[in-house]
Amino acid sequence: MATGQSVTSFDPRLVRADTPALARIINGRPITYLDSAASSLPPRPVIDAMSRHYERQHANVHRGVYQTANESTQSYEGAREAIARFIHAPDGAEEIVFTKNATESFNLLAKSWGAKNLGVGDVVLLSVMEHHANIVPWFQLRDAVGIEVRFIPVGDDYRLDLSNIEELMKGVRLVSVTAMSNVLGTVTPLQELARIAHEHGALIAVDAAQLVGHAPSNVVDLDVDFFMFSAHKMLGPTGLGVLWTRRDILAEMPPFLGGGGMIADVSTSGYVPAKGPTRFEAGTPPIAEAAGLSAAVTFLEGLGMQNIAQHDRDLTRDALARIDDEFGGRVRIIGPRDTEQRGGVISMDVEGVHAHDVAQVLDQFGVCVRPGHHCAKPLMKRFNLTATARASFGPYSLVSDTDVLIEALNDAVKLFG
Amino acid sequence: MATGQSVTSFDPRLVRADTPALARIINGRPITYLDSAASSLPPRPVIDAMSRHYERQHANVHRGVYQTANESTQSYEGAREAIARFIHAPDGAEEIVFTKNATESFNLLAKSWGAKNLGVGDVVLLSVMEHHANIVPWFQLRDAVGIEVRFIPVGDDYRLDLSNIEELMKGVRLVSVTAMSNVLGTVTPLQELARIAHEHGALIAVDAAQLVGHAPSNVVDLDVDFFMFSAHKMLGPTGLGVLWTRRDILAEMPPFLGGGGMIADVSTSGYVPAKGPTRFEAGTPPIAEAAGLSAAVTFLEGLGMQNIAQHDRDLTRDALARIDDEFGGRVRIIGPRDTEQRGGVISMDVEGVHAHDVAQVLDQFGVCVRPGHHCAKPLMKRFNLTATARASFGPYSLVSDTDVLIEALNDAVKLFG
Amino acid sequence: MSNLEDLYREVILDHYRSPRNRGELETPPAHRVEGFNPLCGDEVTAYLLVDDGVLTDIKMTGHGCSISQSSSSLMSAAVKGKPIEQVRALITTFKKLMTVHESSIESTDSAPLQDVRSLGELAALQGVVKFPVRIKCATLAWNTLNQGLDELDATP
Amino acid sequence: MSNLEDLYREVILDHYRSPRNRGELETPPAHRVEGFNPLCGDEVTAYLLVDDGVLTDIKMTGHGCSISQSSSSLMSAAVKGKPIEQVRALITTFKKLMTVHESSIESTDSAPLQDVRSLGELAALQGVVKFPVRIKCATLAWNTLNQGLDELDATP
Ligand SMILES: Cc1ncc(COP(=O)(O)O)c(C=O)c1O
Ligand SMILES: Cc1ncc(COP(=O)(O)O)c(C=O)c1O
Repeated sequence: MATGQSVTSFDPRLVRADTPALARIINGRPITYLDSAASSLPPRPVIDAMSRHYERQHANVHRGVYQTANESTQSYEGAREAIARFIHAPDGAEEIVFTKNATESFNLLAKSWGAKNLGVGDVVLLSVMEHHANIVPWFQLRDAVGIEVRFIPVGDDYRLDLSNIEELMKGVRLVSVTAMSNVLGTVTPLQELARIAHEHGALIAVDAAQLVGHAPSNVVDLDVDFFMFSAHKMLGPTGLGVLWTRRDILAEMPPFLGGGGMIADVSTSGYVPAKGPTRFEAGTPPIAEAAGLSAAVTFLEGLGMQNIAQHDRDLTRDALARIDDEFGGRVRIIGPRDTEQRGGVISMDVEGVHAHDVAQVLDQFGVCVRPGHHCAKPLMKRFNLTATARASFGPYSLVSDTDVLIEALNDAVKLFG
Repeated sequence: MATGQSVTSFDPRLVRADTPALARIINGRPITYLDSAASSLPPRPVIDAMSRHYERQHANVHRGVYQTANESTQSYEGAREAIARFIHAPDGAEEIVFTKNATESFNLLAKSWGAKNLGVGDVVLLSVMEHHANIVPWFQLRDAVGIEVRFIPVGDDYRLDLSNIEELMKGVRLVSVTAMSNVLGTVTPLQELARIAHEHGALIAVDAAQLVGHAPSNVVDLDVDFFMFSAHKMLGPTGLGVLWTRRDILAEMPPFLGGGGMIADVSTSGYVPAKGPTRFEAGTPPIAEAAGLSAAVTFLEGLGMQNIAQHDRDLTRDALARIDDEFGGRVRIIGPRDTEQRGGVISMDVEGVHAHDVAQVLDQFGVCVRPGHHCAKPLMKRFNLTATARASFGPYSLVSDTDVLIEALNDAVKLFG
Repeated sequence: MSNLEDLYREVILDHYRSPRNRGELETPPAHRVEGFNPLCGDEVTAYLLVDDGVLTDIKMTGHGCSISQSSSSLMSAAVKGKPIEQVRALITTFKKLMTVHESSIESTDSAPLQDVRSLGELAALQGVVKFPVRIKCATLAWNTLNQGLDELDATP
Repeated sequence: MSNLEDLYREVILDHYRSPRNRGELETPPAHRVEGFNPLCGDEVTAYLLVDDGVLTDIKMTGHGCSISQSSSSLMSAAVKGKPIEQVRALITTFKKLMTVHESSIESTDSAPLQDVRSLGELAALQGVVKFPVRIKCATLAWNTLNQGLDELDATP
């Protein structure tokens, strides 16, 4: 049996062998998991890291003196270091805040940094292709303090339309955009956006949820100011998210949730918040999950993020071409057709067949695709859609997954004639 | 090997056999885990439920049509039902909100219900024995909207001093108190407090973090309005907390965190929140953790919460008497001496030996106790302490754990002469 | 693939491709009511014309999956021209059908099956219960109709 | 239990039980500086009297574990009456000792050991490095002193 640690050069079949959930049989056929954009399937070393935590050393972190409390604390703080290394945080672990998911990271950004620094007349610039996680917290902030929320339009080529960006930048204090659309697969020009933001004296926040598991992430090269993502989309567990920001910005951010662990002092008349990332980590953190995330980072590093990105590109190029060949216009791809600046997410609109029905038929073949608005309703509206059927790849995906997808799509198209 | 499911009548040795972390050897001796008040050790069925989730059916919940997405959704929603049953929520799963920990539950209470319903002149009444999780969010609300935060004093008997309660209740809109102090072990008179609160037109919120894993919880019998706790203190995983409130209260609570999953609609001009518990569950929830919590509930139900409570009482009575016999006044118990209305938490102040040194010496014997302020600084101040060394029991604790505790305490006392 | 054929019966696909009573009615005199399934985005709008205790006309618009839209079409055909009392009874029967456990459909002598027989073409939707996530799709139009009738009851 | 004896050497227990230079100095002329370890609640306050580049007097108060309080006492004894320059050098040496990896303490010919020898009684604290969570306890007084000297430097 292959184990994660042993995968040194990238081979998706080895990753597959290490991913227990892919051994599942659905409706008499091996599962064809094409929903990694919603959540990835953790490999054996990630699952084992968490079991091992509970089996050998579980204890609450911080303040403990006994051995397993130290081990748990070291494991938890070690995950912070692993993530800092993974995204190349310039000042290391001191810049990594653990949250429960990318969504909480955005709420933390909006309700701590945003509420302190933004007010009436200030603009936060999003894009029409954002996930609700990067939209709703800003509307909440608007309703609380009166900021304006503005959107970069998306062109017919399914890419950001920056033709009017100078106009759009008026009054903007923060640009907050996705690194990659979870619906279109579009990769956004982050370096360009960072340059524009900084030229206008604004900061830039990045929704890296779809990026971190699929391509190298380097916050210094990108020159961005905030970077948010979830563990469960990078082969890690549920229940854990990350916010990275520069140490100097973090130091000035007021507390978010209040409770144990985030304080320096509490009396019956008030409290003094702690310094550093723990200021934002109230209560018992996701300890076992952090052990899982460390293992996921090690696993991904072993595969090589460049290799994973290339693998995604290869699979996507192949799938786009074959869907076209097979179905002509009947299966419309909602997303860019070239594979440069594009990830392994394929949204489909099947003529005459609603996305739910597509997904239902595909399920009969053990094919897992996600129907719906993918938490991106403004984007769906932009293209006059209510739902797409979305297939997305992971490092364990193979061309044979696309074979089954196409076989099953054929059945759906036939059934609805 | 005993498995959790097979434990039908309560035997702590069987629980122990089912708890892998208790097989650990520390400094050459079997671990003596006396820190369940900080976090409990999950039994085999809980660990396995989470591994199984990742190994067989992991997928994101909701909106999925394919089989494993359905299974994951059913597992997640099933956990809601298990918790509703466990605490006797009158309207079932519709009243259960999943958070990341008890601390987030308190923040949700303060920042959703509190921010909507409370303002200048309104009083939230806490007690001096509260955990920071039930203090800091209220100070944050005070700083945001101008409420007053008031404290019920704690008497020299380590119990709530209700002699002046009528005076204290003036202007109170919410009483928010712990069911059991994580420092003193004191169990508070919740039914009486609920009656007093309701007589004064106030609601009552309960910090049940130390209760749920140790005694039966029935929100109807207690007649309370909010009930908050964490999975990791009831043999469940980290990364998951609960807020229960009555369906009619929940229906009127505004959203807390914003993002995917908590909306009915989003456009470029605003959003409409969803109805029901999901309104408060933004982003991908702790899916595997919910599977673990379900297993923990089943396990605890198999043991019988009354049996666990009796076991705690027996161990506590024995330990208190033996610590007295052995050390006389040199080891002072910070907490009630009788075992009625008292849980299995034993805070110690060892004359001439700081709590950190006590814990350090105990670690050499494999004994895990927690030194410090236990996130209850106002309480420590009340008793002129900066730290105690706290031993606490779980359903896997045995009288032999107390034997080792006393042996190790003897060494600490001797070393510091 | 037998399961799938249970779900997508020919009648359902037919109503999905060629929905009956599709369109709008002038309001007033008709009453308009909207239903929405936030999880999948399916929408149904019903226009109800009630005269002297009878649902004399009904039109439906909306979009969504084959189940929600065929159910909307099948419903409109089943209730059009019926006294409100009968319409209410049909709603109850249909919703009961949708909560019935699979096993009791397959046995032959159960009470629910009696109800199914009385449903005519609507019975084609009974395969939906084998796909629990799709039940919400099938009941959307019915809940919307029910709400519309409640609203009409509430207005003098 | 050999480990534990490394940590709780007799010198440490002695300084813990009978702390040297305990008390306060009048401010001014003395400078007062407070140190605090939020994780464990340990506190140290130093009163520094500097005259013509020499730390002519020092008093300490505070509370906490045996390590933080003995370190405070040992430090006060070691720096009292020394030129500021030497005090700074000692702070540096001590903090280096506290970051040294265990293995290099055990080898006999390493540079850090040279430093340890120069520390005198202070060397008793070297066992702390084997207990990484306690290092913060041992360095609290030193960081506080360092901060106090910085503050004195900054005031004209
Ligand atoms: C009484 C009490 N309330 C609240 C909490 C907070 O729980 P958590 O850290 O899981 O949010 C704890 C545990 O630390 C506790 O003991
Ligand atoms: C682009 C993007 N942003 C944010 C999120 C939110 O992540 P989470 O649900 O883990 O908070 C997702 C995933 O759902 C996503 O695809």
